[in-house]
Amino acid sequence: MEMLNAVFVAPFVDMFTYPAFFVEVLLGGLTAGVMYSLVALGFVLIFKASGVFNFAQGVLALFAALTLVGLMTGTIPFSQNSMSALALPIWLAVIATGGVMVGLAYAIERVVLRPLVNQEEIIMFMSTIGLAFVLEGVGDMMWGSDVKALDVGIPSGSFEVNGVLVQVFDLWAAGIAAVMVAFLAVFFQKTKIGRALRAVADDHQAALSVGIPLKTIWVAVWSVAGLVALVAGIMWGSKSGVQFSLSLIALKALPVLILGGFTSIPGAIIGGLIIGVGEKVAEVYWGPLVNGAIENWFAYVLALLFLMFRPQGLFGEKIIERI
Amino acid sequence: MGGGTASPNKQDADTFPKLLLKNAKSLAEKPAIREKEYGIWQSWTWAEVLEEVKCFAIGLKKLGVKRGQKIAVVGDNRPRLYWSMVAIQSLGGVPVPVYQDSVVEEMSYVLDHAEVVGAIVQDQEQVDKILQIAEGVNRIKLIIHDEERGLRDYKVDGLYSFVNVQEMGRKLLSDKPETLEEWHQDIAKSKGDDVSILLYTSGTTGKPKGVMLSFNNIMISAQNGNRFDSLNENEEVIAYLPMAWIGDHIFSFGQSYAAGFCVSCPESPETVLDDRREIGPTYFFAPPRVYENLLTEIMVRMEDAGTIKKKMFHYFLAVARRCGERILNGEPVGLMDRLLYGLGELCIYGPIKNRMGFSRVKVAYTAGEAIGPEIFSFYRSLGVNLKQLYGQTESSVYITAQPDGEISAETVGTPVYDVEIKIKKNGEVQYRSPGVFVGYYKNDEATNETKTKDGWVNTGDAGFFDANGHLKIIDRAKDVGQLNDGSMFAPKYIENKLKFYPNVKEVVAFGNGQDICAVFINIDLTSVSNWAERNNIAYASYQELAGHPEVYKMIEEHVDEVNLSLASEPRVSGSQISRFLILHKELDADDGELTRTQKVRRNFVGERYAPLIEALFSGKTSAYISTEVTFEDGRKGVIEADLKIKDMITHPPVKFDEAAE
Amino acid sequence: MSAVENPRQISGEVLLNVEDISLSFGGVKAIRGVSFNILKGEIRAIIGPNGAGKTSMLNVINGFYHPQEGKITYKGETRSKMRSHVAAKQGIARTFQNVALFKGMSTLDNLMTGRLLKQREGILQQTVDMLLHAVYLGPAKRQEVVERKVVEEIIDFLEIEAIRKTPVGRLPYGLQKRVELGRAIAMEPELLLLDEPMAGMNLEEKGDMSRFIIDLNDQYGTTIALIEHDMGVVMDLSDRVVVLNYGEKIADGTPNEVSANQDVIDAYLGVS
Amino acid sequence: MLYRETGQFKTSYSADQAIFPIFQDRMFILGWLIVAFIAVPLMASEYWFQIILIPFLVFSLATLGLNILVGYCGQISLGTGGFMAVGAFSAYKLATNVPELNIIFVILISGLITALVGILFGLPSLRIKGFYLAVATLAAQFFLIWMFNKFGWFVNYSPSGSIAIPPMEIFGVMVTSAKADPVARYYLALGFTVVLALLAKNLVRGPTGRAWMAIRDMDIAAEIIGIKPLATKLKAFAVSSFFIGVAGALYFSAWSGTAESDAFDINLSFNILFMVIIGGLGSVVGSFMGAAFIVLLPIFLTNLFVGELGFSALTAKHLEITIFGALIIFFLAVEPHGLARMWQVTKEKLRIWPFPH
Repeated sequence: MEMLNAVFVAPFVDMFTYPAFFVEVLLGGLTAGVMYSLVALGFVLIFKASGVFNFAQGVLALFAALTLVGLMTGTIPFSQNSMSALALPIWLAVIATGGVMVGLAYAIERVVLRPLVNQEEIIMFMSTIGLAFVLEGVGDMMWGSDVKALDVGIPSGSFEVNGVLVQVFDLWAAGIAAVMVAFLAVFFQKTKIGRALRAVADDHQAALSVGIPLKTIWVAVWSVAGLVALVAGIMWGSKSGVQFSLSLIALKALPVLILGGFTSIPGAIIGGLIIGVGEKVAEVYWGPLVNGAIENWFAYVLALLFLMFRPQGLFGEKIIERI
Repeated sequence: MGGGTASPNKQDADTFPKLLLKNAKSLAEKPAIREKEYGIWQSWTWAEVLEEVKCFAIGLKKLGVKRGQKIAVVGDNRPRLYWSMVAIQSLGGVPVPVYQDSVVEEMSYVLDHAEVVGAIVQDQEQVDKILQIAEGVNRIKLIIHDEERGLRDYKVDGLYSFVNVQEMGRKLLSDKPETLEEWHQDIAKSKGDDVSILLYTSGTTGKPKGVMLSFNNIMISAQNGNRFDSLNENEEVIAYLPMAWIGDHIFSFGQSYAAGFCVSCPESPETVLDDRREIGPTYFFAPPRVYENLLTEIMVRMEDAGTIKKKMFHYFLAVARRCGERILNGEPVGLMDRLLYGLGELCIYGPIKNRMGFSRVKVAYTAGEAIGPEIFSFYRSLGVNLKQLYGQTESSVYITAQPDGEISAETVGTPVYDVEIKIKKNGEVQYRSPGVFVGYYKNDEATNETKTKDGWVNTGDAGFFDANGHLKIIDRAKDVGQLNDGSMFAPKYIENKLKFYPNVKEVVAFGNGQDICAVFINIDLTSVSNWAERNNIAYASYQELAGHPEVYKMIEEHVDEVNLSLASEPRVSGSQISRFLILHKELDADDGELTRTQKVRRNFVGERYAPLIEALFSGKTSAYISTEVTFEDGRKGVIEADLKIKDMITHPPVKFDEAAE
Repeated sequence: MSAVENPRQISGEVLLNVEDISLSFGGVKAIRGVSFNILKGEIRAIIGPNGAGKTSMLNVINGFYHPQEGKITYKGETRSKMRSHVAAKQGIARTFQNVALFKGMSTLDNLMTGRLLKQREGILQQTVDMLLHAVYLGPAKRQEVVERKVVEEIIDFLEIEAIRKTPVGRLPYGLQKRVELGRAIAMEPELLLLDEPMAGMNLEEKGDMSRFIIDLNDQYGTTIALIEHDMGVVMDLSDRVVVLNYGEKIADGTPNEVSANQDVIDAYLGVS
Repeated sequence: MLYRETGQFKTSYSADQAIFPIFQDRMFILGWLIVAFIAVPLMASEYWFQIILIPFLVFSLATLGLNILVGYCGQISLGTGGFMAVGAFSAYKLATNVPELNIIFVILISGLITALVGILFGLPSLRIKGFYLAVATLAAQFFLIWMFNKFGWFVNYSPSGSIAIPPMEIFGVMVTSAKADPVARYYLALGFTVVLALLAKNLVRGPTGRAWMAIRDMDIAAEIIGIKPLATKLKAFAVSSFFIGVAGALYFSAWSGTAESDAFDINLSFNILFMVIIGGLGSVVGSFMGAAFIVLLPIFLTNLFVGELGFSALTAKHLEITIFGALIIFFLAVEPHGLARMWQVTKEKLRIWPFPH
């Protein structure tokens, strides 16, 4: 009885008794959700276009953030953090980092994807884990592995709307994410390469017949994914500093994908938010019942339960098995 | 002349059925025969074989098989078919093995001529043939098949499966035990001099002749053969040559029964190589072309090997060529070479022999045709004790064979135990031996031609003894002729010299009563196409490849070399090849151009390609020919071609001192 | 003495009966109210232009697709849907249009998988068997040998001794088809569904395959339903033919009847 | 070349289906066993046992377990660490709460418990495949670890949250805890590894293995020929988890002696997965090769960078990670089927030597 009450009654009572707090929790969750969404977005892009399940997406974000910080502070690569005179202004650093990410996309296509083309998907998946290791190692060696503050001038601080404390940063995060998505939408609808990418997603042969080599397509999509990662890196980095933990949100993105479906961009966004909110709320209201820290697994279990009922995700198409 | 002392068949068991009874006691638990079936080597001990044969024989008897009756045996090498032969013999009948791949007409002639009353066959394919024949030859009342496959719905009276017949036998045995005694009496009735088997020789000319061989013929030859190579009950033999061929009957039947060693039957013709590798025979027999093909295969496969491997391979082959044969013959060899050879054995010879299934070979024989010296010494240098023997159906194989340590590619060795040989003035070889056949079935005329009153047999081969008493065969006596300038013309001799080149498959030489010697050449598709690949020569068909100028060039070189070697031999230096052409199609048994044992039917080819021959001798530079051919599936068709003819420059005979002769 | 081939006896007994089956994916109707039956011991051909719904029909019969309407009666018992491994247990085996072998395994192992449905049922037995196999002793070992014997007879029947231990991935297409047939036979089915058994084969291979199918049918009395495009083959092999077109049945009868049928001719001219 | 198979023919199926039908292979295995059981204990030093040999055995076993699931049955799992934890903690609870229970049974029962947990988390595999399933296993990974460090019961409420194996004996020989002779602990691990490896070999070449591989190669076709998907997959989960559980128990009892839940985090899962991939999916011997490779590589690299080249430990670590990742990519590109395939190819070459085909 005691138990039942604690699980099924008390939490909801709390919610209604302190709505402001509840809303804040929700907002916190949404912000986290945005982060997840951004990473998940990268996944979806690559998975759609190349069927590769890119485990390294999180590390891409980390790498981007590290590079950005490095450039802004004028760190000399591979020098155990000795500084040089030239520290790039933010805008330049961002662009430069963007360039780096594109270059990286090239390198990846050449070194990882091309040799592995037509391999079973698990092999591809494993290779991206390898990639994650490489990026992490290289990133740390170039820019040092210590936790770094990242400030790209996103205003912090907070204000109160009838008793609810709102973080300015969170609004910005949401805003930027929105812009990001809008940008992608345009990219896919309007640009030639964007349409090609959609084509590939549906059917490789088709894309090839459009006359765009798979190579180019992959480079393109990995570049885009890289840029998305950069944005994610900036957001996450300036919120909680640039550090290895960043790459672990890659894992969090998995349940997001399951909710949203591997091939749906809106799915990635919604899924991210659901997970973000879900785990925060769960943590705050139910966590204490089981000594807390259920954030670690809540997302996965949620996804797992969800899978049992809708294997193809919220927005994924139903799979018809042929033989 | 003739080694060892005479050893007539003294032993009590003078027929195979008797021998079987004996082996079933003395070697009861030793494996007698194996067959790879259902993925493993199903084995039967001598005792078990006796059981199988007994039931089958008694079943046969119930079905009315009587003393003196002939029963055909048709199919691949299968235990049950071997058993059938003994079973038939046990009832006093005479088994008549027939080549399983012969077409209906051929088979029908044999079955009719041999007056067979029944046939024991492998499968549906053969049953269909026999049924077809039976419509014409209505003597045939009984057909027994080994494999059930596809025959269940044949509603034919007189058609039984091997198993059914054994069932009948088994039943009879349990119902009336005395039948066993009767059977033993049947066996006892037969004597060593009775005809044990009727083998049809696919004669190079005319219709096949039925050679009657007695139990003594086969047995004593087999015993002598075993004695000659000291074979015992522990040998391993793989039976893959046609059962209708005397060779197989001696090696995988006669000698097996005589020595008591185990014979293994391959799973299917395609798997022979693998099966041989698994069994690892200790006693192996094959006609030259098998060794040729193997060698070609080895070389072709090595072509694709990595450079290092190739280098090793060729280096060690060189070593083997240098000292391999001498080591095998037990002659003195330098320590360094011995070490190198040992190393070679470890990394090349051993593995190759292993792949070819020769690792355990004690004695390997080649016969039936001359073998290329290179090929011959290749195997010997690897440590395979390959030897030559000379024999024929009429002699139950053994006439001469090479004793260990007295090996040469050119000769066929010294007379085997109990064999006497003399050379007639016209150079024809004559022999007398316990293996000498009883006679040709229903053909006394032919018998008297070949066999004299006092038992000497004309081989029909021309030959002579060399300095150290080894027989050397040049050619068929009747084929040896003269060019118009009187110089001797031994076509086979020339042909063989050419055939020793892997690129050449078949050769037919003409010249008797002509001014010059000229030849047809068949290229060997496997090795020539490989050669073409390496020299990136494109071609669409056999015909196109055969006609290719580059190919002509290559062959021309071979011919020239042959002419050189001919020039160095007094007997034949006059008959060097002056002109040749490359045939546009492979000579084929289905077209009657080859015998079932793949020997050229010289005269037939002569008639079939008359226009070409005419062109060869009339000095034309090309000739048109159109020939009818039979395809795999039996359909007939016509192929036409315009063949180039090449002229050769002959070499002056090499002077040398007569003293050597 | 002379050969008298006796015609095969087909009992009138109905082995399988499909009644106005309809199947659709999303909006697409693959099969529209098709009915026909298969008699015990006969060779039944299902023909029709591409996209006529032939393969879908087989998929329905062996429970891989679940039709929205209609019912299937197999061995007297009627069902709307069942899982395909259950169908297999009840004696329905099949081969696939584009070979569906287990690429990672040898010919022998592929055939052995066909024997798996002979294993004992029930969690307990299964666990026990698994442990026995792990120690590879006693009954487990004997069972392996028994199954191996069965499979070896099939290998012999299909004349694939030479490729017994070759990984199927390395085999030419024609042989793969043969191995797949072998795997189906290993299930000792009562009803064997063959989806274009001779697609992409040369004359000789087709000849062999036809021989196997016939022998299979009259040696083991296996009932066979096959989809085939080669009309010659269909005419030679089948006792009765059902013709589908755009998911509907347009004809049903003996080869001769069907080939005379105007709709059939039109349908074929339509596509070719 | 070394393989001389002429004359090796089989007259019975039991001979043909023997675990090592080729004579030379039998000799080869025998050789290894002699080395492992006799030579090594005579020669190896304490360092070797603790840093290389025992972990190698433990990880080989875990790899073998995971390989059964991923390599043979084609079900991706990222939860290995979690399952090893189950093994380790079960062993701890058993050893501390039922002291009279012999260590061998402690380990076996730990394996069984893990098997049950494995089945539980395997249930979703009926409906979900591929990466979706990977996530399910991730759930296992995180949930289990969380559970072990959140609930004091599992660690007998030790404040440090870490567990330590009590000294235990087999036939009066102490085989666990720091007090035990490394050789004894080595034999404990070796014994389990060898026996289980043989069992695994028998399983995968038998009906069970065939069913797994059928599911792996083409699950639809597999079901259509009568293989029950769920039962088959669950068997794989159970067996796999049992092996991993035993490995976990050995990790704790025979190797580290003490442990805390974080030792079994997601990185361990990935490490084991790498061992499988690099060793070779679907290969028993490969599992050993993979484990050896991944156990030795870091040691080698550290010695190289820190020892020889004198890099800072940190840089060395980063370099190590990088090289590690690069190697994985390299392997996947060059030989996706890992060391085992390489070995197999060499073996084939040796069999047909000197011919290339």
